Formats: sequence, structure tokens, C-alpha cells
Amino acid sequence: MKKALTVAAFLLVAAFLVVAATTMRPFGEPSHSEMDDYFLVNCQTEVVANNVVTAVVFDYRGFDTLGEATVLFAAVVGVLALFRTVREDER
Amino acid sequence: MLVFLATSIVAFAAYLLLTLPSGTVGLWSVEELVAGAVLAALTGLIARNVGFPAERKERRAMLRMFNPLRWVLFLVYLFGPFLFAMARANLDVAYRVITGKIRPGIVKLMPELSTDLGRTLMANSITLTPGTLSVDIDEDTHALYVHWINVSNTEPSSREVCGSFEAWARRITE
Amino acid sequence: MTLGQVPFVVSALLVVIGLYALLFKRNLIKMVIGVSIIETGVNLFLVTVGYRAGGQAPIYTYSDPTTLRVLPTPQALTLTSIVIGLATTALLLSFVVFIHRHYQTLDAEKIKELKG
Amino acid sequence: MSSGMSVIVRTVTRFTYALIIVFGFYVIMHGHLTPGGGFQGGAVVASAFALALVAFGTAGLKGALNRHLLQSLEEVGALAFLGLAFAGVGTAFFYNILANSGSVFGGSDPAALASGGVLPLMNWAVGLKVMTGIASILIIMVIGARKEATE
Amino acid sequence: MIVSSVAFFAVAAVLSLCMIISVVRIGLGPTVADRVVGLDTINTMVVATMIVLAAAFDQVVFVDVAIIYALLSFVGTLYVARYLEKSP
Amino acid sequence: MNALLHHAPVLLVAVPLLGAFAVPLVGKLGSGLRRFFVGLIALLTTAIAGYLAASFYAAGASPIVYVLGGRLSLPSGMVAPIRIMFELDGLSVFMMLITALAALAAVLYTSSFWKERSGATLKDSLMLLLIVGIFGMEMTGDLFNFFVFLEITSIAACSLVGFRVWNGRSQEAAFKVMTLYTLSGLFVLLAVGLLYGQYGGLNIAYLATMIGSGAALVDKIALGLLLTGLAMKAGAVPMHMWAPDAYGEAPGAASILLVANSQASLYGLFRVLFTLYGSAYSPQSLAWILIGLAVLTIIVGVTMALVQRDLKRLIAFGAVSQIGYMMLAVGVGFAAMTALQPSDFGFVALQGGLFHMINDAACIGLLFLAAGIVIRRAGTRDLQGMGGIAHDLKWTTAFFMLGAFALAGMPPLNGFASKLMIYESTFRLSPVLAIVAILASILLLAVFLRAFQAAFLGPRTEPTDVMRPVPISMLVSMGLLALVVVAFGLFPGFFVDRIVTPAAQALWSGRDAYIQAVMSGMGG
Amino acid sequence: MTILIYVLFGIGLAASVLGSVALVRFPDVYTRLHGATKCTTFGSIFTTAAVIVYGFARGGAAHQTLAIHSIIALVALLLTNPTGSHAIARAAHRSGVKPVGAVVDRLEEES
Amino acid sequence: MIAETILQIVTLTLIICGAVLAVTLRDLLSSVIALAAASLLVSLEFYLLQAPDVAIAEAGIGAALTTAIYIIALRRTRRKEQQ
Repeated sequence: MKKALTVAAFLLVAAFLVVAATTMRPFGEPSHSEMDDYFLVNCQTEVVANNVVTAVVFDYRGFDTLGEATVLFAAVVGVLALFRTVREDER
Repeated sequence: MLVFLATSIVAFAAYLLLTLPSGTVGLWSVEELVAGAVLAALTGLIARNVGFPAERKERRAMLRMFNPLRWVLFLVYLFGPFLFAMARANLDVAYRVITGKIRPGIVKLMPELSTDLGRTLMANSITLTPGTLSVDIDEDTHALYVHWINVSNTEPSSREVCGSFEAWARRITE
Repeated sequence: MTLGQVPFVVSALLVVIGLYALLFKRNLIKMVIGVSIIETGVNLFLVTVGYRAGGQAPIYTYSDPTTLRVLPTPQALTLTSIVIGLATTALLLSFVVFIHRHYQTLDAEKIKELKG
Repeated sequence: MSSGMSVIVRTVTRFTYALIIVFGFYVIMHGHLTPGGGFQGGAVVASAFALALVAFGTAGLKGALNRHLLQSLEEVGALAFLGLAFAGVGTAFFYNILANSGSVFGGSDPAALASGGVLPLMNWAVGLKVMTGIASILIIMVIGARKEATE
Repeated sequence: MIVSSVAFFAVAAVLSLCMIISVVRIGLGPTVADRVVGLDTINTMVVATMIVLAAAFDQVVFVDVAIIYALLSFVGTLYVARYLEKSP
Repeated sequence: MNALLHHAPVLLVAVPLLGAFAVPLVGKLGSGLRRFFVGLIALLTTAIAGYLAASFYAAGASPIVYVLGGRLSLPSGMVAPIRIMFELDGLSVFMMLITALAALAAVLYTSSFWKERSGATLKDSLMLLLIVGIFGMEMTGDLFNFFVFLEITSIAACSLVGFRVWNGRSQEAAFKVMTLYTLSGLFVLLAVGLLYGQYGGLNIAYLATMIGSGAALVDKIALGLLLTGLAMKAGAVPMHMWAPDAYGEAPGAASILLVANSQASLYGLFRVLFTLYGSAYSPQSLAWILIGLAVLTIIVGVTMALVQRDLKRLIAFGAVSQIGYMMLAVGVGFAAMTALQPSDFGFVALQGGLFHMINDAACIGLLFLAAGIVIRRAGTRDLQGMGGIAHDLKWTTAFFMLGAFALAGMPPLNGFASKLMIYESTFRLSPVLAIVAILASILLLAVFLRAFQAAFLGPRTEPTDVMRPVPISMLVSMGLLALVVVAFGLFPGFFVDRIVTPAAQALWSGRDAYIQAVMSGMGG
Repeated sequence: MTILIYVLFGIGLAASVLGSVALVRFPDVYTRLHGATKCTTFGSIFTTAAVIVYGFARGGAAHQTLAIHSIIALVALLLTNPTGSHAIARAAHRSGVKPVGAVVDRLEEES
Repeated sequence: MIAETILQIVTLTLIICGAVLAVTLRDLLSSVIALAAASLLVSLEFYLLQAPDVAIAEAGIGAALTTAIYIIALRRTRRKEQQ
């Protein structure tokens, strides 16, 4: 019963995803994105960087990067917490 | 200190090569030179414990490589005998791939090289040449075990397996 | 000869393969591999979304400034997502190591609590 | 992972280690000009640490990679990034104060190294964070695994 | 334009066809070492492909990716080899 | 507008983040200093949240927009916002208050344990990171940024769940939770990618305008992915099995933050349903799916709680069922909203559901905190092995009883106030659902009475731990939550008018205001 | 110059294809390593050399950088590839993979 | 153009093959190897999609570090997938 449900859910999600993929716009023709055009045009004057991706990562969307650094920090702290030495008396 | 300097110099050279045609001071711009110096020092600081072995002999062998003459020798070796041997071995292996005639085996070589650097150079040369492959190296006896695709002699000399590599390795590193 | 929606379908298939591993494999490390594959699929999808046919990479160094460029934002998003994926994988594998330490097995069925 | 690999691998590692680190630094430094940046460069340098870890083993690396120093440096990197974000708080959080300002990284030629405003500094902060963070994850996992083996 | 970019693309395509065989080897095995050999072959091929493609796209900065690739694929191979060597 | 208020939204994230980054460094200087530092950060965060909320409500509850790294206006002709922004409307501020409450209680509770335990520094850091993530999720106006904060909460929460490394069950729970959280995060990311590919933007307000204009198939798929991912993370029924493990295995103070985390996911669900897609687009069938899931969640939560012998798991299943109540209320509200004739009982339902959120955080938090002390004292988590706690721990007993009664909806307490609103409105949509909800509530009361009887009453047993008074900060922390429980129960009208109604209005009719707050600054 | 580039490409591709074929033709790990890794490295040297020649022939800062970076990539490849092969061979031998049809196995005899 | 399309299709196919192998192979070490190969090929695909930044990140993180972490985790856990 549970197995059958799992299989059904899996098939459903799989069909869903493949349908999603086929209903996308054709490959190589993204929608007109004003945001990206703005980045491409103004990056060299506003941020003075040649690499637009870095400019986006650290300037226009810098907050995402802060969050991402936080994720890595959390992972390090989490791994540290897992591998810490635990005293016998607190078990 | 010497080790730190040596690592930094190597790092600096690598950095300069990476940023070669960038500016007006010689071939480089001022910022690149400053940044390169700082980063090279940083690399030297980080890599000095790893970049050089602890034993005195090996360390001296590494430092010996800063002699430009050895670099010239190395380049001569790379583009001369080595490339030639590699091309010839490739043809040989091509023949074997097509016909399927192989006679493999692992043979033992005793290279007369005194440093790890030389042995590494020789082993890598052997590995890079198709038809021969250094499988293992004994840490104590320095015996080199080579997988050879066409064993003509079960107790070969290094000359039979890898031509003049040993002599060149000795010439370059010692 | 155009690609049509092939890259999108490939990324969807990657997600499906990862889901399959996650749902039907009993080994914990296989499940983590499934998670990694899903992450890869999503990253591929994000980059594919931003591709503009005939565009060049959005880097102006040594490059003609007037050519068409691909969209930079999805690449930035993917960078973030890749590092998040690494953090997730590291943490998941640490948990797996500890589960193995406690139960000496990696079989999800044998670890009875895991059935939920 | 106490002992190392064969002498050939170790000798080659001595060269590649410095090479990878310098290349990682190059990637971080030129993040605003060429592909790369803080994450990528940090990951490259962390891979160099991983290489040293696998080639020499933890025993062969005594003193070369200090776990506690790495962790402290990671926090410093994180705080530096947050500080750089705070620096623009006069206008808005994450405002690029240095771009086009004419100071250290405030050049106006986007092809030069000294451009990008706070971008190179942020690259360095994130690079420091990523390289030390990933290296400490690896080292903790290796040491933890070894401790478990002796249990 | 002394060589048209089509030639570069053709070379890259042939190299990618060679990768198929490597992936087949990864799938077939029979031992783990065989699979690592397949992985190593893919590494070399991908580096070559990347360098050729950098010329094809006429984008200089792309070569950096190939350099990193050449240096770092080594690390992965070493980890696998080391694991294999320690636990048969 | 003064500078502090202007930057308050970002400070709310940045201050705990600074704390989290600095705690390991401060921890090297001594544990006393660290506790002081963490407490200071938590107090500062709460103060900022309170200040922000006070000025928000004083200013008439119109949305606040904070653009990170620049100003809102763009060159003329542009309509897409290019930078990440924070956007706070009534709902965000309401959620922010819940989180601030939970954060303060958790940090106070953990700041003095009986004795210093290993990894306390790391635990403090992780808890602050979890707080950062929850705040970020609730305030951000950018869909990808939402995903990033979702991942922060995932990783921090799972590290906390797996914090008791000596216990194998905690590791399994952590693995399971991490897998599910990652999966839900990746679904969200996939949806973000789909929406970006369709409309070329990531801002919620911008996407909302674009979706409002035309409903493509891609929108529906993205909606499906978002709902699946967020419902999974909130702990709704088909994917509920992680929740009891997670709540049960996490350290006491972290459980309350996990509850806040689930609620933040629920907030994301509401945001997607009501703001991103809006009533004009979403079909009514969606509301019924939501209601169905909610009823299932209630039933499963309560029936599973009935058979538990483990105190924390019992409370955890209670928490699962409460998630069901919130979803039920919001589903009813959504159904009423999308009906041809919007009727005002939907608004009451939304009010009830949202009010129940803050009540749930307080009650469940109180129960978890009290249970932490009880388990510590009894040395076991099994209800059979407990008994007679009431003789030693008067205050804890009182708090536990308060929490249990409030959760089950006993009249003078806050659970009654919110549940009454839910029953009332649900009854008008479908009497059967209301009866099911009431029955479940009564069952829940029975469950908690049984637990209370088993754990607290009965003969006095020898405590395994050395007898020591419960630290004052723990009592203060529980007292804070108890105060909320009692105050919200005694004066429900006051609080509903002040803080719940703006939030419900943000859902009911605030979509245009939310969009306008961003889009009116564009193109100028 | 164009012809030189094409010739280099031809040699490189031939070696690469040869290496790939060796991957299926040869019977065991060691012989496959001979074919696969070494021949493909040889092929990569020549394809990269073609790009280097192309870069220097085109001239200008951009293409010179292309050539120089290609050289660095080549050096990296030459440094890492044989070491990787050696590590694989050693690991294979230690994990108990016997060379198929070996005439002699001195390593096995002595250890 | 045709060559480029062939390149893309081959790369995408190989990514799928690598992922399928990573899931289906019994031996966990082989799975990790297949995963590394898939990751490398994804990196090549990013390169083809004009995303060198992402390709570097994927090469560094997917090829080297993820493999390293997996191997370290495999070290103390059992290798064969029990079925």
C-alpha cells in the first residue's frame, strides 16, 4: 500500500516535471528580461567591473551572497557541532 | 626562510605568467605586480610547509631546480627525446590496439637516481609514455615497478624499457 | 538542427532520477547521491533558462562589447545554489557517518526509526 | 587518513599545491575581470588543502593546517563580508561605496585590476570564508572519521 | 580568422564522441579501477575540449576554466585512488 | 523617517547575523561573556522588532519597502526592480512579532542551563542563524532570496535536530529532516527558475503583476511546485512524518524555534497563494485541496498523539495538528475569497487562522519548554517512567497545564479565542468540517490530560538528576510565553484589532497595496 | 600556419580516438590505462598545441593570453595526468586487480 | 552549428547516463565515480552554455570537493549497497 502510493506519487511528479520542461519556451530564447539588460548595460559604468556575473553576485544581489555565506557558515558550525567531543556525563 | 622565499618566487612567477600581457611596466601593470607580490608572499606563507620536504637532501634537490640551466635542460628534454619517445610509443600502442597483440607484465627497474625529484621525473616520464606505466615505487629500496605492455625481457635494464629517460632525469635533477 | 526543449527535459530527467534514488533506494548514501543529482538538475535548469542563442558569456574582458550576451542573473543564482548544495551534502554525509556509527548499517529499512 | 600516498604523488603535490593556491588567489583577485570570484577561488584553494590532506595524510600535515586557526579565519571572513555590507549603510545596506570613488579600488576603467569598488574586497572576504570553511569541514570530517576508527 | 570556428567545433564534437566510450567504460566496469580509468579519460578529454572551445568561442577568459579543471580533477582521482588502495 | 527606523528591517536580519558570526569568537573569551552577548543580541533583536512593529502600526500599516544597495527608483522606462528588497506588510510584521517572541523565549531558556554543556557556543550560533533565516523568510520581497533564507533555516534547524550526537535517533531524525527540507528547497528553487524563465524577474511584487495579467501553464506548474515544497516544509500531512522526529529530538529551546520555522514556511505558503498568485488567478479547487490537507493533518496529528508514550513526540503531534488548524482556517478564508460572492466569514477565518499562529507558538513553545525541564528532571522521555513531578516543580507544572489547556481550547485562554473564530467561520462554509475540528480539539484535551496525569501527578518518584532549582531565566522565559497565553486569552479583541486584523487584511485585500508599494516607485 | 593547425588537430584527434578505442579493446585495467590515459594525454597535447599556435598566429593581447593560458593548462595536464594514472595503477594493484595475461609480475612476487 | 548541436546533445546524453549509473550501480564507490563524471560533464555543459563562472564553481566543487567529502564519508561506512 505504502509502496504503491510512493510509486504513484513518484510517477505523478515525474510526469509533472517533464510536462513542465516541455512547456518552457524553446531553448535559447529567454523572455525579454529588463533586469538582465540593465545589468549588462550599466555594469561597466555603475559597478566598474567587467565580469557582469560577479557584479550581480556581489553588488546587485549581494544580499543573496550574504545569505549563501551564512549557509556555508551554518554548515561548518553544524559539522563542528556533530563532530565535537561530548563529555560522558551529559549523555 | 629560504624555503619561504623559494615558494614565493615560484608563486610569483606563476602569477606573472597568468597575467602576462596586462600593462605597461615591462609586460605587466603596476597593480598586477603589487598584487602578485602580495599574493606570492601569502602563498609562500601557506605552502612552505607542504611545498618542501623535511629531509635536507630532498630539500636541497628541490632548491637546485632554481638553476636556470636545469630549466633549459628540462625543456630540451621535454621537446627532444621525450616527445620523440612518446610519439614512437603512441604508434606502437596504436598498432597494438588495432591488432590486439599484447604481452603485458610488471617488471622491476632499479634506477640509479639519488633524489625523490629525479625518481618522480623518471616515473612520470615512464607513465606518460604509452606502453609503460609505473605501478609502484618502493619507499626503501627505490625500486620502480613498471607495467610494460610488450615484455621482451623479464629482467630488463632501464634502457630497454624507457630509453634515455634515466640519464636525462639524472642530468636534470642532479 | 535546433535543440528545442531538450536541455529542459534533461534537467527535468535529472530531477526525476534523483527523486527515484531518494524514494526507492534503501542505502542512505544513495539517497544523498539522489539529492546531489536533483541539485545538479536544478542548477542545470537555472543556467539553461538564462541562455540566449548566439550570446556570449557576460564578461567584457578581451571581448567585443557590442555582441549579444547571455543573461547574467541565472548564473549568479546558480553560483549561490551550488555552494548551498555543497553545504547540504556535507551536512547530510556527516549525519550518515553518525547514523553508521550508531547502527552499523546504512540500510534505511533496517534502521527502524527511519521508516517514520 | 594518517599516512600519505606514494612518493611520486607526494613530490608532484609539492608543485601542484603551490600552483593551485596561486591560481586560486588569481581567480579571487581577478574575480571582477575574468570568470571566477570569491566562491570559485575559495573552492579552488580549499581543493588545494584537500589535495594536501589526501597526499600527505593528517600525520604528514602536522602544523601546516591548523584547524582552530582556520575556524577563526572563517569567522573573520564572514564578519568582514558583513562589515563591507554595513559600510554602505549610509545610503543602503550593500551600497557600493567605493565604485567610481577614485580611491583604492575606485578606478573608472573596468578592464583594470583596480576597479569594481568593494567588489574585490568582498571577493576576498568571501574567498577567505569559503576556503577556510570548506577546509575546516574536510579536516573535521577526516579527523572525526579517524577518531571513530580508533574507538 | 586563419581557422574558422567551425573547425574548432568539429574537433570538440569528435572529442565529445570519444567521451561516450569512457562513460560506457564507467558503466561496464568490471572493477572499480576500470571506472576510475574512465573518469580520468573523461577528465583529459574535457580539458582538451574546453581549450578548443575557448578558441572556438573566441573568448580568451574561458581557458581559466580548463586550467582549474586540469588541476582539480586530479584531486578527485587521488581521493578515489586512495580509498581504493586502503580498502580492497 | 529617521535612520534607525529606515534601516530597521535589515538590522533585524543583520544584528542576529552579526551575533551568529561573532559568537564563536566571543565564546573563546569565556562562557559568561558569551551568554551575555547572546542575550544582548536577542534583546536587541526583539527591541528592533518591537520598535519596527510599533511604528508600522502607528503609520497605518501601509507596506514598508527597503531596497538593499540602492534606491527604489530606476531610470525611466524600467518596470522591473533590479535589486533585492525587503517588503513588510501587515502579515510580515505579524509573523515577525511571533518570531521575535519565540526567539526571545528560546534564547532566554537556553542562556542558563543547569551546567555548561559541550558545544554550547555552536548551539547559540546555530540558534541565532535559525532566527536570522526565519526573519529573512518573513521579510524578503524577493523570491530567490526567500529560497536562500529557506536554506539557512533548513541547515541550522537540522544541525540543531542532530545536536544530541550521542543519540542515534537524533541523527536519523536530522537526516530525514534534512533530506525533506532540501527537497522542499529544491522544489522552491525549481519554481523560482520557472517563473524567472517566464517573466524575467524575481521580485514577488513584480511577478505578481506579471502573473495577474495572464495565466500560463508554467504558472500553474510553478504554483504546484511552490505549494508542494512549502507544505512539505510546514509539516502538512503527506509529508508530516518528519515533524515529530524533529521536534522530539531537538534540544528544548530549539523546538520552539522549529515551530516558528514551520510557521514561516506556512507564511511562505500564504504569501504565494494570496500575494503572488492572488484570488483572481487561483482556482477554488485549490482551496478545497488545502482544506482537505488541513483536515487530514488535524486528524492524523491528534490520533497519532493519542498513542504516543514519549512526552516530546506527543507534544510534537499536537503541534502537527495545530498546523492543520491554521491551514484549515486559511483554506476556508481562501475558499470564501475565491467564491463568486466573497463573504465576510472568510475574513473571520483568516483572522482566526492568523491569531491561532501566535497562540500556537506560545502554547506549543510553553509545552516544549516545560517538557524540557520535566524530561531533564525525570531522566526519561517515556510517560510511563515519569510521575510526581508536580511535587517538585510547582511553576513548571502550572506552565505545562496552562499550555495544554490553551492548546486544547479551554475557554479563558488564548487557544479558545482563536479556535472559536475558526469554528465559527468553518461552520458557515461546511458544518461537517467544524464538527471534525471540534472533536479533534476535544480529543487533544484528552491526550494532554492523560499526559499531564502521567507525568505530573501520582506519587513522588526519585529524580535521577541532582535536585537543583530550575534556573530563573528558564522560568522567566516560560513566564513570558505564559503571559502571552493569558493576555491573549483575556483580551482577544484588543490584540485581534491591533495586530491580527492588519495581517488578515494583508491577505484579504492587501495584494494591490503590496504590489503598489514596489511598482509605484518604478519608472519614475 | 593554417595547415600546421590542421595537422596538429589531426594528430591530436587520431591519438584521442585511439585512446578511446583502447578503452574497449584492452583486457584489463593496466593496459586500458596505457591506451586511455596516455594516448588521450598525447592527443590533448596536440590539440592544445594547435590552439597555442592559433593564439600566437592571431596575435594581439587577447589571443596571446589565450595561448599563454593554454600553455599553463597544458603544464597542469602534464603534471597531474601521469601522477593520476600512477595513483590509479597502484591503487588497482593494491586492491587486488591482477594484470590479465601477465608474462611476469615482479611486484606480486616480491610483496 | 551542427557540430555545436552534436556537442550539446552528446554532453546532455552523457549527463543523463552518468546520473543513471550513479543511481543504479551497486558499488557505492562506483556510484560516486559516476556522480563525479556526471558533475564534470555538467561543468562542460555550463561551459557550452556560456557560463564560465558557474563552470569553474562546478568543476571546483563538484569534481574535487564533493568527491572528497563523499569518499571521506564512505571511508568509515560500508561500501556495498545492501539490497
